[in-house]
Amino acid sequence: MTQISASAGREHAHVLETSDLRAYYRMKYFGIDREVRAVDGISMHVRKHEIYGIAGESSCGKTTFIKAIAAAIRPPLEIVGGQVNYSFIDDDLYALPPARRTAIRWRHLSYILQGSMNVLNPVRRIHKTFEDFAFRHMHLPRAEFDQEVRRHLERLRLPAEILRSYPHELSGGMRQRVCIALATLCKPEFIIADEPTTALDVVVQKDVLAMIRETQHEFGSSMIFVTHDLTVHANIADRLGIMYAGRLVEEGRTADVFANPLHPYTAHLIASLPTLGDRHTRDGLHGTPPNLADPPKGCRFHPRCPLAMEICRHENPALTTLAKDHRVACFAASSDVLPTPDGKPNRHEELEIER
Amino acid sequence: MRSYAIYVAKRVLQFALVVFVGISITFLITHLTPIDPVEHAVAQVSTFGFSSPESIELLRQSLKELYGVGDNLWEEYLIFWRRLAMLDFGPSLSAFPTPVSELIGRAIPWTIGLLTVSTILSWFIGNILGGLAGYYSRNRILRILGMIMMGLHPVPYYIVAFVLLIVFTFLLPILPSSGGYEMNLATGWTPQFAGSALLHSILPSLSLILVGVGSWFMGMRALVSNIVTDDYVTYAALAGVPDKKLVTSYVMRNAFLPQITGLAMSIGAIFNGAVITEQVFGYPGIGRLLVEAVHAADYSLVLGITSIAIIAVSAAVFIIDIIYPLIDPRVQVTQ
Amino acid sequence: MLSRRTFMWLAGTFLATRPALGQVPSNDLPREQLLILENPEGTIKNAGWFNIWAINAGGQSTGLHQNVMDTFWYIDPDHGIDGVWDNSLATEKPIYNKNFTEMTVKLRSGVFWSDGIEFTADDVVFTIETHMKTSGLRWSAPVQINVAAIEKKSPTEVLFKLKKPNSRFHALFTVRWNAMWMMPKHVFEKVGDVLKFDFNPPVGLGAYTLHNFDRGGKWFIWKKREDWKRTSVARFGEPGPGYLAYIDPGPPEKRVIEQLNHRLDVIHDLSPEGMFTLAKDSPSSVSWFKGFPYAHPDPTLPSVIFNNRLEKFQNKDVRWALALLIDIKAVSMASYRGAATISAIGVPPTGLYPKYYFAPMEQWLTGFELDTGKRKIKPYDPTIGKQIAEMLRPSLKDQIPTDPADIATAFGRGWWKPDPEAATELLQKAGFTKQGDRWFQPNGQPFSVKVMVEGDLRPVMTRAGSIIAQQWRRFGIDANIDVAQGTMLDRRGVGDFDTFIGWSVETWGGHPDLSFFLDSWHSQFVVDVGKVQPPRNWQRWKEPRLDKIIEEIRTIDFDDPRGVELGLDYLKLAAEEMPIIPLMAYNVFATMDTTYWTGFPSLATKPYTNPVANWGNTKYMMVNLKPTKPAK
Amino acid sequence: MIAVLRDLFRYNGEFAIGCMIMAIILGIAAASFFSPYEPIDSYLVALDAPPSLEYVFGTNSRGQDIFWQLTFAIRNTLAFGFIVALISRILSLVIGLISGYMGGIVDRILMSINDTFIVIPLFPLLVLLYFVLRDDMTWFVLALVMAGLGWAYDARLIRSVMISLRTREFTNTSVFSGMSMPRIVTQEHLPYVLPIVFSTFMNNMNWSIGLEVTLAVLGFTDVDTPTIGGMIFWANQHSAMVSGVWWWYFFPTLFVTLTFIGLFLLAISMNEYIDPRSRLDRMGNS
Repeated sequence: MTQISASAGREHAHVLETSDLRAYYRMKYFGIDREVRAVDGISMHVRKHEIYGIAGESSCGKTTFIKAIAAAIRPPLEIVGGQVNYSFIDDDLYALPPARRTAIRWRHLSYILQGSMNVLNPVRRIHKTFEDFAFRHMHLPRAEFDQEVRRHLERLRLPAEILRSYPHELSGGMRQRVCIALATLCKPEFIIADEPTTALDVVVQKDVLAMIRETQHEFGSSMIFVTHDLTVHANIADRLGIMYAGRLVEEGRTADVFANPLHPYTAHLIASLPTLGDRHTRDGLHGTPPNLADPPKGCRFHPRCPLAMEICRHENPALTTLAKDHRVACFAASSDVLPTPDGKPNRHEELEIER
Repeated sequence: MRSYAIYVAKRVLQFALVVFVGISITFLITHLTPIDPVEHAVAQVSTFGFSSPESIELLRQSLKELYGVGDNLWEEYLIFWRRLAMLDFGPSLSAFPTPVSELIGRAIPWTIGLLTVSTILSWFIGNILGGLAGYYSRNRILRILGMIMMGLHPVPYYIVAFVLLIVFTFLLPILPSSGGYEMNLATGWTPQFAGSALLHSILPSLSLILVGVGSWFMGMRALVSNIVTDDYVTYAALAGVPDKKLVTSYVMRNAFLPQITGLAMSIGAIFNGAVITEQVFGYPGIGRLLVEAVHAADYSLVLGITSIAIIAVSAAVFIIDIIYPLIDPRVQVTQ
Repeated sequence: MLSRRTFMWLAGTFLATRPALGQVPSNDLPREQLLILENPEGTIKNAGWFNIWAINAGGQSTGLHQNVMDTFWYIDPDHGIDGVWDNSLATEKPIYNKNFTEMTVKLRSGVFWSDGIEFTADDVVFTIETHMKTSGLRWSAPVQINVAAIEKKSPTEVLFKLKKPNSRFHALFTVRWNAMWMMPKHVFEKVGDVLKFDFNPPVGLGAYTLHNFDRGGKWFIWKKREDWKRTSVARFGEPGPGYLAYIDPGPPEKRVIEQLNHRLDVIHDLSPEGMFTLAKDSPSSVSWFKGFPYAHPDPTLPSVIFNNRLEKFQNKDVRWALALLIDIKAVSMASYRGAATISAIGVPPTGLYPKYYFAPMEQWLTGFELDTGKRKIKPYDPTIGKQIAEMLRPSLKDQIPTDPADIATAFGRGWWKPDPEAATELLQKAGFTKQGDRWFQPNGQPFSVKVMVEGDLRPVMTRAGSIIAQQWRRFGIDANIDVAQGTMLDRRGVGDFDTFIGWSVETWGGHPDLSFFLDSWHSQFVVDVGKVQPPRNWQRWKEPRLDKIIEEIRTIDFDDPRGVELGLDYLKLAAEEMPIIPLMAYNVFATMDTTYWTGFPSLATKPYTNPVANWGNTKYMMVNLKPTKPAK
Repeated sequence: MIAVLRDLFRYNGEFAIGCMIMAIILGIAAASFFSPYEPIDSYLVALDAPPSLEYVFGTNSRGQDIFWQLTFAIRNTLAFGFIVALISRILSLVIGLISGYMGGIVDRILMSINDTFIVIPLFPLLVLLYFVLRDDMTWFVLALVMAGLGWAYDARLIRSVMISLRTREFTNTSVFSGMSMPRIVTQEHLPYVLPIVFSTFMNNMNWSIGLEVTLAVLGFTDVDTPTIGGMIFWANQHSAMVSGVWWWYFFPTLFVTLTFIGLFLLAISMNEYIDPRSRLDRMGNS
């Protein structure tokens, strides 16, 4: 309970704060227990007016992390531990009654998702979707609401005709812009953007990114922006977090991370970005990301890490601040990095052995 | 609009082709039957009554002339199409000289009445329950319902009908076992007649609904549990769109659309008659007429019924093909 | 949401109509005056058609030919109210001239059509002349073949002039199930094409008129005529029921249910198991036999009918061998569960035939010897009927009669003793050989026999066929049943079968004259396999000795005692030659409910007619029925 | 393949239950080879005996032991469904593949035929064919006829899958790498289509068995070959329900229903295998 007042104290600085967030997929079939630790102890925060980027390979737990902070948890995914605090609520997101949680959505917290083709109901005209999503938050008579929607589109330089269309009648870029308009209509404090530009071609991608930047700036929202594409992050994120196997391994200002990656994994990611004129074939990492149902002991990256040491095989490095706003979890990066105090008990591993 | 016109024209052509081929196949098959309607008439005369061999031969000759059978098959085929163009199927051979259309006309209202109501009812009940069961997949009552449906829907229809018959007319005799209405009632739109017809339709329609609901239920549940994981549903749920709206406008609406095609086909198939239902419950519909016609080698009647069935089903498919692009915005009229 | 609105609307309408479901619609038919009978024709496709002279166009046994039609004479399949022969529209038996080229009929006066016009010789002349000039009517062919002219001698007398001698011409007008019915001249003379006239409402000579009917053909209701006294049946008193309903109650199990619920007074036929259920659970149900085997034996003889034109059946030793392989007790159990009346000879053991033929034949049968090629055997076992009764007695106890005479009537007398050894000898005598478990024909082909049955259109015959095939199969013959559901009639006609279970013998039942079926067995009518054989010699049996018998019957009078002697000759010839293997009578499980009506015919008390409801002869049942509850 | 089955068995309740049911059914069918009686012989045992230790499922009014009858009936019924499904799958696969690949005029002609088959009322046609073929309409001929009528829907399904596969990237890659069309179809595309074939296999078996039962009950099949529908047909012939011999209906009905449920469960679990989304959902890969 004391933590609540602590987080309330930092309310102005941080819009979102997670502490030791754990979200696992748990399945039980015929007595077989299986646990996939997709998000395993993430603590981070997002400051006001900030765009926080999250990068990582696919199946590193990015999407699960987003689900966890968006309270989009459906079995078999479960929150196993930790907290999610937003500045616009006084409590842990998961301690709220469902009705209040629903009330927050879109008003304070909105989303832009990947896959613009499928995120809009194919049999509903766009204006209906606007109505479904936002009408109840705006507290306006219908005519004024419609006015407001038009005005908003205009502000985003979108033609009002699209309101009469069905999603499939729009181009991919246009659909993504509609989603952005939809997500920003209520001027929410916080926007979660999950790979919003991934499916778009490069030119459109650039426009959409610019649009996201502008709107975020104009409405003063904060944002988490998830993509595996580091070049996008370079363009848009204020700060960048790197995820590997369900954990945050490095975090810092985007420029710092790019200029001075502290974690070998980050270094590898950045090094593998193509640069003009470079004709060397790059060394890929050998091996594949670990199976999260049965992750390696110690640092999860050690089986693939070129700098792996003995300690890496047994202990999990804590995310440690090494420079201003720059944290990393790697024993090799600095001797300041210590093992996590609670070297998680291995009870689940034991169960795994049974099968 | 132009592309839509081409689309419609193509469908019309297809419709005509299907009807033509279908009816031609049935014509051929019926005329290949080894059963001779003349022999049936002769047998009917001679089985019980007096008959001398000479007179039977004479009778056979005159019946052949009367029924006009034994002509050239090709000519019969042409005559058949010429008559069909005027919606005339010629005289029935087993109820000579009553026109086939009159016999069908008498039976078809019963079939349409019974099947329209039970088809539509089971469509709605099955789809709504199935939709809910797919959406609230963890609701205990709906899960139990799902298990019941899964157990019920593969039971052969005949068994369902037969068990209902035994339960409600034998063990607990509260419902009539056969017929379309009470004996000696005047037909017409009187409350008495309507009540009696309704009473007699309870068992047949109940059996149809029980089985129909099961298959719609299973289909819809599968559809919905797929749609629930679709991005637009997840997205709307994230956006806090109220549950009721989510179920109706997002999940159900998308799932219902493909089911409409199914409904149209089922309604078209009504004209096949519900052979077993009508057989088990002695219902005076077109399915029974068909079986009787087959037994009596009355190929004009068989052809009449199957032609109507073919036309009805293909018309249903045709109409739904034409309308579907208008009701489902996803379908583009490109092909 | 259109769908939801529609659903609510539908739900609303459904609920709104619910109160109507509970109440049974009222009906103007007082149950205590109504007799409900099963019409075995089922649902009549073309219910509004009452022109019975047109073939197949509408129903016949919907009550129409039983209670509305009338003709000169009736022969009862059983004892009859007043003897076997009844002069119905005629006042005396047919009067032939010496060489059977003319027949005079004296008509009853004071008989009226249901619309009030008197029946006279004009109606008879009109009926005959219409049939002479119109082809395709039910009786056009026999009239055109036989009648040269008809003359009205007086309003109550007509003279038929025949094209050639015919001593059995009157049979055309003598009801056994049906006969040629009289047409009302005043109705039909106004009709252009008789074949296309629906005759609705029908005008008849019987005691009932049409009251109401279902256009769907499930029920027909007939009302007793006010002037029932002006009909021929009035000689026996007033018909009991004020109304008759002939209905289609559905398959056997539904008939049982309906009678248990007292909604079906007369069941035409049932499965044996259905009959047993009623005997057990319905105390008010009665049948022809007071106890087992309940059923009424129709004067029809289900047999194994050989296709005698096929090479493998041309030797009588083969036919006899197959007969000796049949265990009739098992056939009786399998087909009727013991409720069969067996017959070893070529006429059915029904009506008065036990007296006419079975008693005289018994001694001959017991002494009958068969040469197997190695020895002579006496194949007849006179105790088989008794054995069946004894076999059933442990389970059915006092339902089984004890008096030998009663046993003989109920279960039949004797039959051929199963004798596989003699069958082996007979087959070997015919040149057949057994290799391993299987029999081969002299030509080296395996001996295969298909037994054609009609499937569920004749369930009992189907059961008999499968057990017989099984018995033959056990002996090493490749025998199987061949279900020809719906195609039986056609295949029977063209001879597309090895054997089938059916009948080519039908008799009057009450009258000993055999010409009813036997005349058609003359070899002059036999055609080759592939062409349609005229009824009823389906076995295509050609036999000069039989032709002689038939030719002599043609020359003698219907009632000549010589007829019975010739009949016995036929029976002996048929036993020796075995062209068909007679099995038993066609037992019909007619069951009557005595809740509302009493006076049904039964063998023990009143065997006055056949209770089987589709027989034209059942008009005599109506005058014997009395209500159990007085009319209000 | 074995790994897939093992995983299905482990993580998919439907598949496990379906397999168990089918194992029981197949076991009973296999028992027919040890039957002490010939299936078409009658009057071998006491009539109408209710289920007891001696006759587990009772005996019928034809003097047959219902258990042993049932073993034959299930065997024949399953074999019937299997043959229909096998032949109609081959038809729909070949027609679907050709139509989806060739496109153009071939596709249009094939699909017109296909649509005609979808539209022609099946039941009247079967009844008619029965009357044309009458005793030539043996169990096997009926299977052929039904296979000839039962391929249309699934051919359309396979065609649409083929069309979508054809436009995918790897097809082009294969084309450029010089593979021949038949090789592309069999090596690259068949793996995607086969699971659909398996799943519709089960559904098609269900369909054909259901139709066979219906036709048999109405007496429109060869009643000499014992099948589930044939058993019910004979029970009707002997008015078994009103005479209280309920076990004559009960056991055939029970086992045909179990067969349906078993096949249905296998079909839907197979569907899950085909649809990666629900599979992932179960396997829980994030």
